[in-house]
Amino acid sequence: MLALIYFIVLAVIAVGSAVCVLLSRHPLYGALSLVASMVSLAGIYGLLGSPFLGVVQIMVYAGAIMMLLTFVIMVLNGARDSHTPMFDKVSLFVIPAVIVLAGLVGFALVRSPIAFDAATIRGSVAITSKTLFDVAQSGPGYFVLFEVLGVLLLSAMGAAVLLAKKRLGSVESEKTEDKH
Amino acid sequence: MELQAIYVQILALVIFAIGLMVAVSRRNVFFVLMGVELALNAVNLSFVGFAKTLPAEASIVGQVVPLFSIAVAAAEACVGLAMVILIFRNRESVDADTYSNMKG
Amino acid sequence: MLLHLLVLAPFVAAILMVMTSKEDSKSSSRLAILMGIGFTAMSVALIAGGSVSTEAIEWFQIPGCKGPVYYYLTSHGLASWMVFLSSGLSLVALISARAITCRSYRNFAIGIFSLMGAMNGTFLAADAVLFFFFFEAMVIPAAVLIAGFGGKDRMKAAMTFAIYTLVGSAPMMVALWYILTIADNSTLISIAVAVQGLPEATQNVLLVCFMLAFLVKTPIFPFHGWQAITYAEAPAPLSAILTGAMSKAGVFGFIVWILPIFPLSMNAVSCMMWLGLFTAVYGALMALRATDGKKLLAFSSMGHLGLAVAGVFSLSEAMLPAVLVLLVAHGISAGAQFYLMGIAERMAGTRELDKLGGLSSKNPVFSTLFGFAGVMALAVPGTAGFVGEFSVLLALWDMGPLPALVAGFTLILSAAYMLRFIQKVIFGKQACEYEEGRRTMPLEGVSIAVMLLLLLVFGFHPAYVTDSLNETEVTEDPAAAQVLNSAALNNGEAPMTAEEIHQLDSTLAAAGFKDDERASIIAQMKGDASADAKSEKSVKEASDAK
Amino acid sequence: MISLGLIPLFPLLGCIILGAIAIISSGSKKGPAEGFVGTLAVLFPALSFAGVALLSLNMPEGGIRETLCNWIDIPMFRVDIGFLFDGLSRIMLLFVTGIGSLIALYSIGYMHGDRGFARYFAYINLFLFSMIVLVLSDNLLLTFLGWEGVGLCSYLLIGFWNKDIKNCHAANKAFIVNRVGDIGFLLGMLCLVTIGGSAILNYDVLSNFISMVISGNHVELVIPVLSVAGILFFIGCTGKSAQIPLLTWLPDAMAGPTPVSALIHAATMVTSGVYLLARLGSMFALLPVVLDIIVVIGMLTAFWAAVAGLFQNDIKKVLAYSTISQLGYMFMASGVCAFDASIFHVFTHAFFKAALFLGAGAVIHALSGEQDMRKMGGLLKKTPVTACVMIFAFLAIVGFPGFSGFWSKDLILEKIFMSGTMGQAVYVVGLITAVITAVYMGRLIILTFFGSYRGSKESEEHIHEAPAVMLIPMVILAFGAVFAGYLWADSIGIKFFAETLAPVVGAAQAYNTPAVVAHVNPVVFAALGTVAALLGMFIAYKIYANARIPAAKGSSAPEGGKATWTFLFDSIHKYVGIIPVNVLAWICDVVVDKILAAAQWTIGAIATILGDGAASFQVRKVRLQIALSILGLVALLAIVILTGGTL
Repeated sequence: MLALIYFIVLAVIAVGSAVCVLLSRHPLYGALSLVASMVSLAGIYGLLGSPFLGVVQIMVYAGAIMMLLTFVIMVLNGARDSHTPMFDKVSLFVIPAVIVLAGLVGFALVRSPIAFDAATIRGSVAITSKTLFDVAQSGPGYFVLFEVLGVLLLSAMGAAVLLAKKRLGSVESEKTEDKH
Repeated sequence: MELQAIYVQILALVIFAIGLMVAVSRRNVFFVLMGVELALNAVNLSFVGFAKTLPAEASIVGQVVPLFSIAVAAAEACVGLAMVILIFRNRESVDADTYSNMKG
Repeated sequence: MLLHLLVLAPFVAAILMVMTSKEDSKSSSRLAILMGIGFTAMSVALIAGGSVSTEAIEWFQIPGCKGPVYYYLTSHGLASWMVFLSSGLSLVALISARAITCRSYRNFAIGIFSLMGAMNGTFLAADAVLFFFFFEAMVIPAAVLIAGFGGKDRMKAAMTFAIYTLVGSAPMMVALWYILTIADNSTLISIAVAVQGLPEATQNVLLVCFMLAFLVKTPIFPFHGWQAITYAEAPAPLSAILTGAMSKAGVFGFIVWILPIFPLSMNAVSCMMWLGLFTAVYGALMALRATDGKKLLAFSSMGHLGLAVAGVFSLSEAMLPAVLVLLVAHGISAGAQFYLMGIAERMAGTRELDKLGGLSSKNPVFSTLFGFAGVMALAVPGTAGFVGEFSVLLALWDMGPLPALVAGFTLILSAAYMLRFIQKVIFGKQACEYEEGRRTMPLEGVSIAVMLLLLLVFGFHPAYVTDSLNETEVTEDPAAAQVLNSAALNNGEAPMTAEEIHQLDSTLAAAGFKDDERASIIAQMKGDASADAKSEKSVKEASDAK
Repeated sequence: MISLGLIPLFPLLGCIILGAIAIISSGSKKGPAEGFVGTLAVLFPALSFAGVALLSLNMPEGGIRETLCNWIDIPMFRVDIGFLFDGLSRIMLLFVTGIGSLIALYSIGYMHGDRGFARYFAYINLFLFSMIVLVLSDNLLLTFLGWEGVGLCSYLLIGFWNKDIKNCHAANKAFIVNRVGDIGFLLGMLCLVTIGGSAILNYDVLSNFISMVISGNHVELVIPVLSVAGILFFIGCTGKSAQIPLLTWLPDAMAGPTPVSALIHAATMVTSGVYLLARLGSMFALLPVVLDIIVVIGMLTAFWAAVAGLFQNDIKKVLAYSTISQLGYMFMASGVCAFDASIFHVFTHAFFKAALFLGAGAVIHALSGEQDMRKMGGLLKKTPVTACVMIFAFLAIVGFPGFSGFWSKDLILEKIFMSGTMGQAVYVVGLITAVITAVYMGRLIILTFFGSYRGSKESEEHIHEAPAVMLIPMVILAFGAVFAGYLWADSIGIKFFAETLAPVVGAAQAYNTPAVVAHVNPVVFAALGTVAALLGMFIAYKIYANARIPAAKGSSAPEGGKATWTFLFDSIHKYVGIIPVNVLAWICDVVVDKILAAAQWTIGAIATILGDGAASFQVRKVRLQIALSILGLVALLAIVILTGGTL
């Protein structure tokens, strides 16, 4: 019963802030609402018995990614678009379509007999790390995947640096240098 | 009244729908990115929710996969934002509809 | 070895041309012409060498098909002459193109060499899939050359050409695939055997699919929409190759790939013959009204090839040599005319007949060649064109007087438009300013003169051409000759089973052979098969079949 | 004994050498030395003539046969290149090479100063080569080579002055009309091949075949096929010999240089039809229906051309129509199986008509290119030699007693009369035609040589007699015109000509010898012929000697009512041949092709629309695409859920 109340509170916050993302005009407000939504989702993870995942959610998502996003929004000052409308003709039929889509999926969900299992394992740090790094199991398990993920992140970083850096000697970089 | 597995799924569905709406109907490229993140979050939630319906060992899988998905999301956000910066530098606009260089 | 060289070496030559200097068109043209001479010499050697074939090398396996596809080349009289046309005309095109495309001669030569390789492959392939591969591959370099070097409407022409020919052969691909799911492998004989076993309705559908590709390529009446614009817009040397060699692939296909494979009903045969005759009349009438010199030549080609197709489907004894001589004569004379028209276009800057004229006093050497080529196209006796058209007429006469009469009518019409053409281009008063200094170049003139001389030689001694057929003719009927010939070539892979012999027997019976003839043919086949059965390969194949 | 192959080889060599000279010298302004070229040009035909003469002197009775090599050898068809020198080809060759050499000589003077001097002689030599092949070959296919070859040379020479587009049109017309006939020839050959295989194209084999048929009494069996073949061959002959209905090209062919008209369009080429009929005489003798057609066509042609000749103002056109008319006589003779008589007329006609043409050429040369007779007159005093030549030839053509035409024409008329009841009617027409012939030829002579000069004053001063190089051939031909007839002067008992031809055409004529209708003394025919000639001359004198000739107005072509007369067959060709073909071409070009283009366009448009339709989903806005894919997703899900996932 208590779990349900916590869940409802957190869900309301999550959905409410998600709606705020949809409706906010300035991206900065949107980003902040998104952080709120993510934090409440982290709470739900905890509630569901995956505290490690909730912590990671807060650290990586609400912390790192959203901070990066906010930073970029603030760096690019022109990001506040007063002249582009929030919604347009496309939105007019996208929103109903998505609602219908959600309704259909929901319909299917409601009819499906799912229920919590009593014997689930709590996704603690120990269990999670054991699952990730236990090579003794048959096959490589998640270890290789984990390493690949590391490579992916590294290359994403490299790509981001390459993309975003100003080309030395290019017209643009000279222009900005002139400004300074 | 207890917390039912279906509630979690419905919450995930709602958030996913909102994320999709944000991603598709907003024109500001930052909102597009945020919408995508929101949708990803919803999917993660759904994973965990389903994991909890499985017995013992099987349930751990559903809680590991979101880790990967978060990491991939981080990579995606990293590259995506870099691209936004690059495009913004050339276009001076955050309107996603103006990015039509790669039309077929 | 010669066969491999003729098919593959042009592609190597094309790659070699890539390495030559882009700016120095002189050196690259020298290299190209040298290689062209080499290929022409090889094709002459091929004609002299008679029928040869390479070993069948397994190439790949098409999913869903029973047998493998072979890389398997063979040459017989018809094929070797077609190869001669393709290499010879390519050589003259390489010579003639020097004056037209001096800036990017290298690229032109690359295109010509790849086109030549594809055409040679088409004519020499003994495997249906290989044939189809080259048949399609021809289109690409040709379309690229048109798009790159053509006239004003070149993009449209290239598109029309590519779409027409590719769409035309698409049904053939499907039909071929269908047959291959039944046939043991993709060589001619096994395909023929497979087709014989099918119900008649299926056979007819397959026949139409195969026909369509060749009808478009030749082109025959309702499918000629691509021809005029393509020949007109393509650079003249390419038009010459297109009409002189490539369009022959259509007629070649009828002879080599339709007649032996499909048991044609009398209706289909006479229908095709009348279609050919109608095309001949239609082409001549269109040529009569054409105002564009190259279009006139295009329609004239269409008329001649229509006559050739009519000749093919007369299925008379004289058909094969008649059509061969007609094709060779037409290939050379139409090629020469296109080259000459290209020179006229170069000098006058226009192809409009009304704007040309008076070249006979302005450039006597050119107009002598031009008039000479025109006379060749008129099929005056003593030229190869006459031998070809007369013998086709003879073959048509076999079908009845009316086809021959219609063919005779086209000869009158061809005189009418050809004379009009000659008159408009070289006679009369000068109607436009001719550019000085871009006249016929010596090498070009000599090469065209050699072509015309060849026509005269073949006109007085057509045996040079027709003798090459004698080796392949085992029986009197060319269709059966083809079947037999390919059977003789193929039995290395596929020893005849009793069932196959039975099928062949019924085919021959359907083709109208008498009992004793059939018996002798089958005895021959059996003898060949048993002789070859000793070879390891066939033993292996046989065990595979079991 | 010299090889038969040498006879055509000489002119061929000449053609190649002169052609090479023409091409090589085409670049230079001056052109090659005329003396050198002219010598070469006459040398080769003369050599050939010498060869023929040598051969003729010691020709064995059966003739000489020589097979050079194989020509075409394909299944169903095998033909050799072979020559046959017998009585018929001997006579034809003698006058072809003889007159050919003379006219080549004449041309040196006529073509003096022309830019295409060497080219002209190359063509002339090529023509002689083709003509020799035509008459010397031993099979029909090789004859056809010569047949088309002479047509080609005729085309080249009519359009010799190709700067004037009118000449080109005339040349094209000649070639195309001839082509129509040639197709008849071709199909005729194919027809023969169906009954006897390709070997039957050989003349000897053919006549053996015919005699076998006759001796085996199988005539009825082969007549249907042979009749078709005969009619087809006859169509070929009407084309080449300008008979009804294919005669329109010959008057137009006068656009060529005058020596060409003399050689090709009077003496040699146009008579090859007659030659062919005689050559195939053994076949035609079996075919009474075809023979009747030939007689009627010949009669109509002779009469019609004579009448049309009355209205011509152009001196060469008069001669052209007269040629057609005389050819009509020859065909009439062939139609009654009197092949020897027709060949005899070919022979005499070659002399007097060549003389007339060369004379006309000399007149034209003297008047610097004027061809309209209304602007001539009184030339007798200014160009006496030419006038004499022409008057002699005139007397020959009208059949004045003692001249060559008298012998040959009377022979023909006599044979026609003797051939049967129809022959008697034809005879009357032939006689009337002879009167008209005398009238129009008399008109020509009177308008040209008598009266007073009607041209402009300044041109009168330039009138001069032709140079010797032109006069010599004319005089020789005039001698021929007078005396050639004595080779077969029936009335005085000389039958040399008939005996020469007997081995070739004798059998055919014997087969068809009619039951003698009436014994008429040959002198009666001679007398009637003479009367006809004199009557015609008298009429011509009465009408034209003192008539005031209307002044020429521009063109020399007939106008008004006369035009509808003389251009009758032109308009028939126009309505039967040209316009239908043009309409067909128009239908093909404008209707059928447009329909096809429309079909092509429609298919293309459908493909484009489909493609565009597909591509229109490919909008540039990513969001829209996602939105569309969401819609698709919705639809998909809806289907899955509503059908309960069973689909």
